Amino acid sequence: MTFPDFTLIAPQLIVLAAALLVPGLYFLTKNDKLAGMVSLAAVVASGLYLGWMMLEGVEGSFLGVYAVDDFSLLLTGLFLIVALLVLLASLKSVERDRHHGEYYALLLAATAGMMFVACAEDLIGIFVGVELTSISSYALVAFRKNDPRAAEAAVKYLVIGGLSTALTLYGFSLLYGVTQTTSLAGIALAIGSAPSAALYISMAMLIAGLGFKITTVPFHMWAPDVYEGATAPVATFLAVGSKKMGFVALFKVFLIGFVAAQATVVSDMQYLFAVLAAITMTVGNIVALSQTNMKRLLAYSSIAQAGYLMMVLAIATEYAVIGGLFHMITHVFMKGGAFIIVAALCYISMGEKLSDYKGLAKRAPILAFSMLIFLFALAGVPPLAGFVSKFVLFSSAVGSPGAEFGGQWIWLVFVAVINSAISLYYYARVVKYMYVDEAETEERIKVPMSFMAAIVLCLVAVIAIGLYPEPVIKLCEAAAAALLA
Amino acid sequence: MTDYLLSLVLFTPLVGAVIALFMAGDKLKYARWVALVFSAIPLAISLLLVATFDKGAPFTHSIGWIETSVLKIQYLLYIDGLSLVMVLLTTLLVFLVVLFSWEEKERPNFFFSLILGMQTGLLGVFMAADYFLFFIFWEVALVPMYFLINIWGGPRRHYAAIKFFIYTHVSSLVMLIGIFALAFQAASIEGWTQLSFAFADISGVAFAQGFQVLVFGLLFFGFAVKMPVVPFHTWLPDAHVEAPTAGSVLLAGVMLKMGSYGIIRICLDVLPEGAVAWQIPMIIIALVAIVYGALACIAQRDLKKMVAFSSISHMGMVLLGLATLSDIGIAAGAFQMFAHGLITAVLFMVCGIVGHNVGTRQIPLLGGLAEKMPKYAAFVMFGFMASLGLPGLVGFVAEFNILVAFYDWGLAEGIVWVIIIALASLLLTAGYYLWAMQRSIFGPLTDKVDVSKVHDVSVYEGVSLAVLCGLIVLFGIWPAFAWDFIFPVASDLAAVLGVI
Amino acid sequence: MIPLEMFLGLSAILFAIGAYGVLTKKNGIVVLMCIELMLNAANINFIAFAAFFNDVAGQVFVIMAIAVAAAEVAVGVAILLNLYKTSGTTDLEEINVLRW
Amino acid sequence: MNFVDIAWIIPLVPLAAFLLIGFFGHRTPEGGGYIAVGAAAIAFILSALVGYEVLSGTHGDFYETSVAWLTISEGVVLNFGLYLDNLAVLMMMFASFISMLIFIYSIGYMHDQGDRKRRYYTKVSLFLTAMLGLVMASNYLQMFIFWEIVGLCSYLLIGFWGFRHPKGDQASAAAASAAKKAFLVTRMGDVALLAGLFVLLNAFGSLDYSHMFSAAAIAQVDTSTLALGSLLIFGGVIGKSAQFPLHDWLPDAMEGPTTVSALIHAATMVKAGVYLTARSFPIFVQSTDVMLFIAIVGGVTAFYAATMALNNMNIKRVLAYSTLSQLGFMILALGAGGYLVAQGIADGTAVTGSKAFGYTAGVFHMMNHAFFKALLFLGAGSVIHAVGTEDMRKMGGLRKRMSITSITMLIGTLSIAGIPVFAGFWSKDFVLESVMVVAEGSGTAAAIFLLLYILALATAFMTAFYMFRLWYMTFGGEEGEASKHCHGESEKVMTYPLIVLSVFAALSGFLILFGFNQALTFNWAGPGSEFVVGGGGYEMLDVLDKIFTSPFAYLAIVVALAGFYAAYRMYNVRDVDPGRFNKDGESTLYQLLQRRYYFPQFYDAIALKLTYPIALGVEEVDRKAVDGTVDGIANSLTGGAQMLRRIQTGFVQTYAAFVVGGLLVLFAIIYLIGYIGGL
Repeated sequence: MTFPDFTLIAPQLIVLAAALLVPGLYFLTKNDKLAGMVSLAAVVASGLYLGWMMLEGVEGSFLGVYAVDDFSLLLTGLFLIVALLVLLASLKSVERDRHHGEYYALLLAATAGMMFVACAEDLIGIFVGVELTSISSYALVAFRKNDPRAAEAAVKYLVIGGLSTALTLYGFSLLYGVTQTTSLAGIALAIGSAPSAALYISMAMLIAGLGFKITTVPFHMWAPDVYEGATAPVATFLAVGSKKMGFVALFKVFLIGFVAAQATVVSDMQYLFAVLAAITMTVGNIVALSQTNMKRLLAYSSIAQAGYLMMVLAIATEYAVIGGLFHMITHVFMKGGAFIIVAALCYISMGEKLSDYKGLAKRAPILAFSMLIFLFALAGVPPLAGFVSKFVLFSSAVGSPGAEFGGQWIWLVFVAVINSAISLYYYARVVKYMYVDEAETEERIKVPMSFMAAIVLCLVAVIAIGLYPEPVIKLCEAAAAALLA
Repeated sequence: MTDYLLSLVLFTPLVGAVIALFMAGDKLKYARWVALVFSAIPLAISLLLVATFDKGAPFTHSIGWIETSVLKIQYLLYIDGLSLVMVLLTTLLVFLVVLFSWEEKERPNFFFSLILGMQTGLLGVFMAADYFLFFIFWEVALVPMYFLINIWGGPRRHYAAIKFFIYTHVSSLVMLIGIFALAFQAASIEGWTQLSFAFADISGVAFAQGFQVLVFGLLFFGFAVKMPVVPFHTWLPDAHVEAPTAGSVLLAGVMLKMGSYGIIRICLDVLPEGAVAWQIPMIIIALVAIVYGALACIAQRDLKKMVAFSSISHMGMVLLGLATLSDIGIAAGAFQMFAHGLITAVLFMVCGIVGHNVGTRQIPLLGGLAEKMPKYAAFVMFGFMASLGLPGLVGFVAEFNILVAFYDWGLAEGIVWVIIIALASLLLTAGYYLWAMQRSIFGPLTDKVDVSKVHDVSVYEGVSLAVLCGLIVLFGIWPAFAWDFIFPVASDLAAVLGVI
Repeated sequence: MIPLEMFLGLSAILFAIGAYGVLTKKNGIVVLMCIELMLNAANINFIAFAAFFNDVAGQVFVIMAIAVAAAEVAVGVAILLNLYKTSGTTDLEEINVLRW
Repeated sequence: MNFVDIAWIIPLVPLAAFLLIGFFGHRTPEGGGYIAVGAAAIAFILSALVGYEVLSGTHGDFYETSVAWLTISEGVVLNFGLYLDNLAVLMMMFASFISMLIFIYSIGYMHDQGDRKRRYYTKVSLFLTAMLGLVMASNYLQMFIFWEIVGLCSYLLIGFWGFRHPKGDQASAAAASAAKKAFLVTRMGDVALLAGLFVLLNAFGSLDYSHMFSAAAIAQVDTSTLALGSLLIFGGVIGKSAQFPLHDWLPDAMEGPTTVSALIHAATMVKAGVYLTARSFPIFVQSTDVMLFIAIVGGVTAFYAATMALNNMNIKRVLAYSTLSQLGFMILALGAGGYLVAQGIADGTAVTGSKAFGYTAGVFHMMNHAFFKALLFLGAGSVIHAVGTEDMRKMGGLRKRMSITSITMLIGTLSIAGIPVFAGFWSKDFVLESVMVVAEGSGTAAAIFLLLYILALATAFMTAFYMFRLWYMTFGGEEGEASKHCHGESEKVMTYPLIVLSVFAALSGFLILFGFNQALTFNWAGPGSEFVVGGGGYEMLDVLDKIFTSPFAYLAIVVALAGFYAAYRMYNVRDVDPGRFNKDGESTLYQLLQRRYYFPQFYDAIALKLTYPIALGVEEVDRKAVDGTVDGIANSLTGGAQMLRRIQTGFVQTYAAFVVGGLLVLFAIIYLIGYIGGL
């Protein structure tokens, strides 16, 4: 047998290595700064290597389990960015806690899991990656040991997560039973032949199981509680990281598996996803209207965003996938930025109620402005990143270039549009708190550098992508092509 | 060279907005100077453009922007006669508004920066020649207004602001769907692998009649809310009543025009068959809006709310002109947009002054103000007279031509009597304005509010009002100056619409 | 030779029992066990299929799954322990601070 | 060079005065009064020069010059220019002349109005500008523009005392209301006129007089359209010249300063309607029905208005009603004359010279009326100025205290009453004559005209009666309470204009004897034959012969004298008590007249009982229904949010239940799909 080419999964390996290294380092040095810095270095190094791979246009398959192509490269990179943001946000957040080594180790392990999912081309790869992330993040949620809220959140996350894992696994097993293979390509071939009841059941279970990760209604209910209970950086990670991973897994299973195979199954599933998407975005947005806690608000908003992204699975054209990937990328920066601001304000114990944000514009102009940008971007106000990605994503429901206007999904775009109008309402409410209302105190707020770094990173990304989206869209096109190849 | 002038005119205000924003702390007092300078530059440039405009060759400025395998979005600016007039109106009004708000005390840096930012959005809408760009500016113009109302507004400002924001946002999104439809259909008909959003590309496509009717509906809704026409108007009175004067002036003076501009620029141009199919509904809506708005005005007690409803009535006039689909009608509609922009600015300024100086705008509480505030009374009377279409002032030319076009249409359709409805509205208009004047500035001096120490129009207010009044007279006695810019555009459209 | 349906039936029953337990049992530990039950149901499927297909992938999957399950239990128990430390209970019906 | 070439300057002179006074008036003596007078004088001199040139026929029928103002579509050009014919220059001359006199008079009358003076002179200068522009305009649109500006000036001047009224709040409220009423009521007519413009523009493709009055152009348009356009345009006349039923604003207009009443609501502006009728003759005469309608409106107004003057106690109101009535005369004459022409066109027979000079009569009466009505109002003004009241019951016996005023007013009274040799006699006789000429014909139309003649005769009687009543109540008899503290005759600046005007009021009628009728002819080359109405060049002797041989002339004189005699007995000798006829003011007729036939209530009802409730209804609908829907949607969403969030109980097993439940639902759906898919 030939020796597998480990360079293909070097980025993941770097991160994993760091994950194993950091606790040891910390145990030896007891230097929390060092732990953070090493993890940061690892992520950056991995990122650099990834960048090199992108430039080189490396492609290949690792034991037929992990494939390296434009899609996996893009997503791996995205997850690394998430890790970077979360790490930056964490550096200060955790300084008052103990066990930094474990914290960073878990974070890195979770990241590695996501990265593996990004390039998995086999059910086993997907499963392992997803679980690696899940289990690490259970622990991350529970990290603040003495906080009962954190404990409660962790338990909820654990129970629902475990249940979903079971569903997923069972779904996989049936899928395996139907198609006699665990490789996605093989599945694609096999499904083409004959749809069976077992196949449908397995798909339902996969939707339920992975729907938990991407917070599809009705599998979303853990999310607000967990986001609220967990520390803000962890919430960030869950919202922009593991959720995206769920989408990647779904894309792989359903798009590779099914779109490739033009079976009747496909259109059936598409209807299912369309309905779920509509319900998800509507519920998410409407409930968000009534939220008073910033984290919960963002949680519901990202449930709604999940709804938008699920349109991709319903429409399932290459153009839609482009839009979906693009929106995933922009969403990382918008939602990530917003969450990190929340984290920063929690860190300086400003509280996370909406009312705590009164007069923020006077007390912390830059923070307020960034929040404004992120929220409006989420609402899809031009010329910000969120607008452009929504523009592509929503328009995919109307058709794809060259295709006839309209089609069966035209109604989805109306639902989506109405929803994003509703969403503007609660985003604008936050903005009003920050810019219109007066604060009790006028005294200025000072936020640590690491937070500012993360926030500014997101801010720049959101504005830059909004003004010049061309390169990102091109990346997405390549990725989509690779995914549906 | 001139093509870069377009971008200059477009983005100078934005630069000014950023600079003004940083005029915080002890530099607060310089904010207004920044605003003045950065609103004067666009005004100067647009005047230059007017001077150098050649009706045969519109100004254009195009740069490739987003070019991927699925999308083709360009940075296209385009100024023909119609756009030019609207651009001039915008730059002028913003400049005057800055002057008018010279004494603004609360967070002036933010205030002026918002106004300048909005100017970029407004100008962009009138200059964009790419749907993507068009929509961006369309939305950008929205945001500053939300803040203007929400921060500097009246007691119910939060409600009004969010209502304005959401309502108009919904409409723009529906419009966006229409734009999607256009782009995709064009791509499929022409067999493009890219979605192109350039006006030029799309207006060349021959869409199927049914499709045109459908999409015209989507786009028309988007624009109708903005204009606004009954029954999609209710955001307007609230927004106006609560908005600060500067906001109201720009809202009514320019922002409403975005809607009618869109109808001319997009609906009529790209979807001629749809326009023909929608003609009767549009005319009905327009007539309803005209009369409905006028009647609502009569019932108002708040001077500013009355003016707001009068805007609805007058924008109905615009729609009436456009709906005739004749060259005179379209040109007159566009001219009415310009005229209403100037006039309504005066009206909202005087409303703002009375609210600010006397402390109330409730007509029943006012009375005999001409005694205490003669200059103010003169401006009020001038504005009202201009708005009720007094010949010799700009409003008359517009209404006269709109009604001429409408009469011709009615005659051709054999239902000439409908013009009676429009004419009746002229009476109603005169009615509510005169009645309001009788109760607010004439008659015995009010004793319901303390007017012992009210002061008359201040210098800055006076100057900006005087300039506007001068222009209203100028364009009233020399309408050809604006008309000849607009008419070629209108006649080109009518030529296409005529053959259907 | 036992037909495939038997295995599938068994796994389905196990799975149902597990799900039922998750929904009804008050004690967190028991709920965790029920989840394990469900996972194992899936494993039975894999093994059965693998055996019938003479394909190794299924068995590999099972090994992975068992490892995962172990890890999950480890973390889970720790979390429940922590819950017990902080709020003095492992009863899932007594924790609803985070809601609405 | 010809004077007409600089005619365009004429309206600009008072315009300059308007701006000058408007901005610097308060720095000049008399608040810019002298500037106004100077401007008016210059305007008059230029008008006279131009007038001489045009009347002497240097430029043929008319002189026209115009520039393109607005090209509203290919081939449809709206022009801006001058159209000077006999009618125009006549109007120009007496408008500027009378304005000049009244401005002079104002310097005295408004002297103690302080800072109000500037506003006053600003507005009257603007008015003169607009009036001149109106008559000099070369097309209907331009005419309409100035027509409306004239209306604006009228609004401003009626409302002159709309605030800070010397007589207190009540009066200022009344003035403000009167101004609004004047503008609105006339605007009704103006809207009709506007519609007329649309009709004509659509029919002719142009609004230039020179184009529209050419027989060729008229031939292109079908008569029904012409009739419609004519009637709509005449609607404007009804509004502006205060004809029935849009007459009611004029009496209220007396809230303005007396000089304004003299200038606008007697001498000039209200003549604009008559002018427009005469101006539009070529179009109007294309249909007999239109002309009949016009004549009826005129006749009715003349009679109807005169009745209200009979028992009114307010000196200015009486004059106002008499103005209405006299305007009715003019319209009646024009209608009668036009009717014959129309008939002629209808059956292609020529209508020449002496037969139908209704046109001449109307225009001639318009001119004379301008003089004596201005005189009467200024006289009244001088009296009011002196005694400080408008109630004639408080006056009386002023003959001795105010000799000049009383004499000049007497002349005016004689003139309007139509006592021979005074100006009013001639023109009024012509009016009656022109109506009689038609009545002599046959058919229902003739019958109607006979009726109109009788009405006119009755009006003549009433005119004489109420005018002498006015004079006697004011100057005759013993002194009233107000007369007591009358500080003698007004100063010269006020009396001189009176004297000048009285000369004209007395003598302007004789102009007709010296071929002036040439100036008052209506020349129009019709399709069938050549019409020269009214003119035809008969000389002094013809006229005298015509008048003093016709029995109707004597009838008119007798009637006038009868009216005088009645007034003499009741209000001078006072041996006949008016109370006998009206149950001392209790009779329903008396009340009816006092209440102006309930027209004011009628208007108020339209405004307050009809329009306003509808408006309130609309407002209600707007708030409750239209806006309610919008808010309703928003509230239902937020309400739904409050409900939905409650599902989030916080119990993890609820969540788990939702997961499993969701899964089962998916199963169900998939089962259905499979079922449908036939699995």
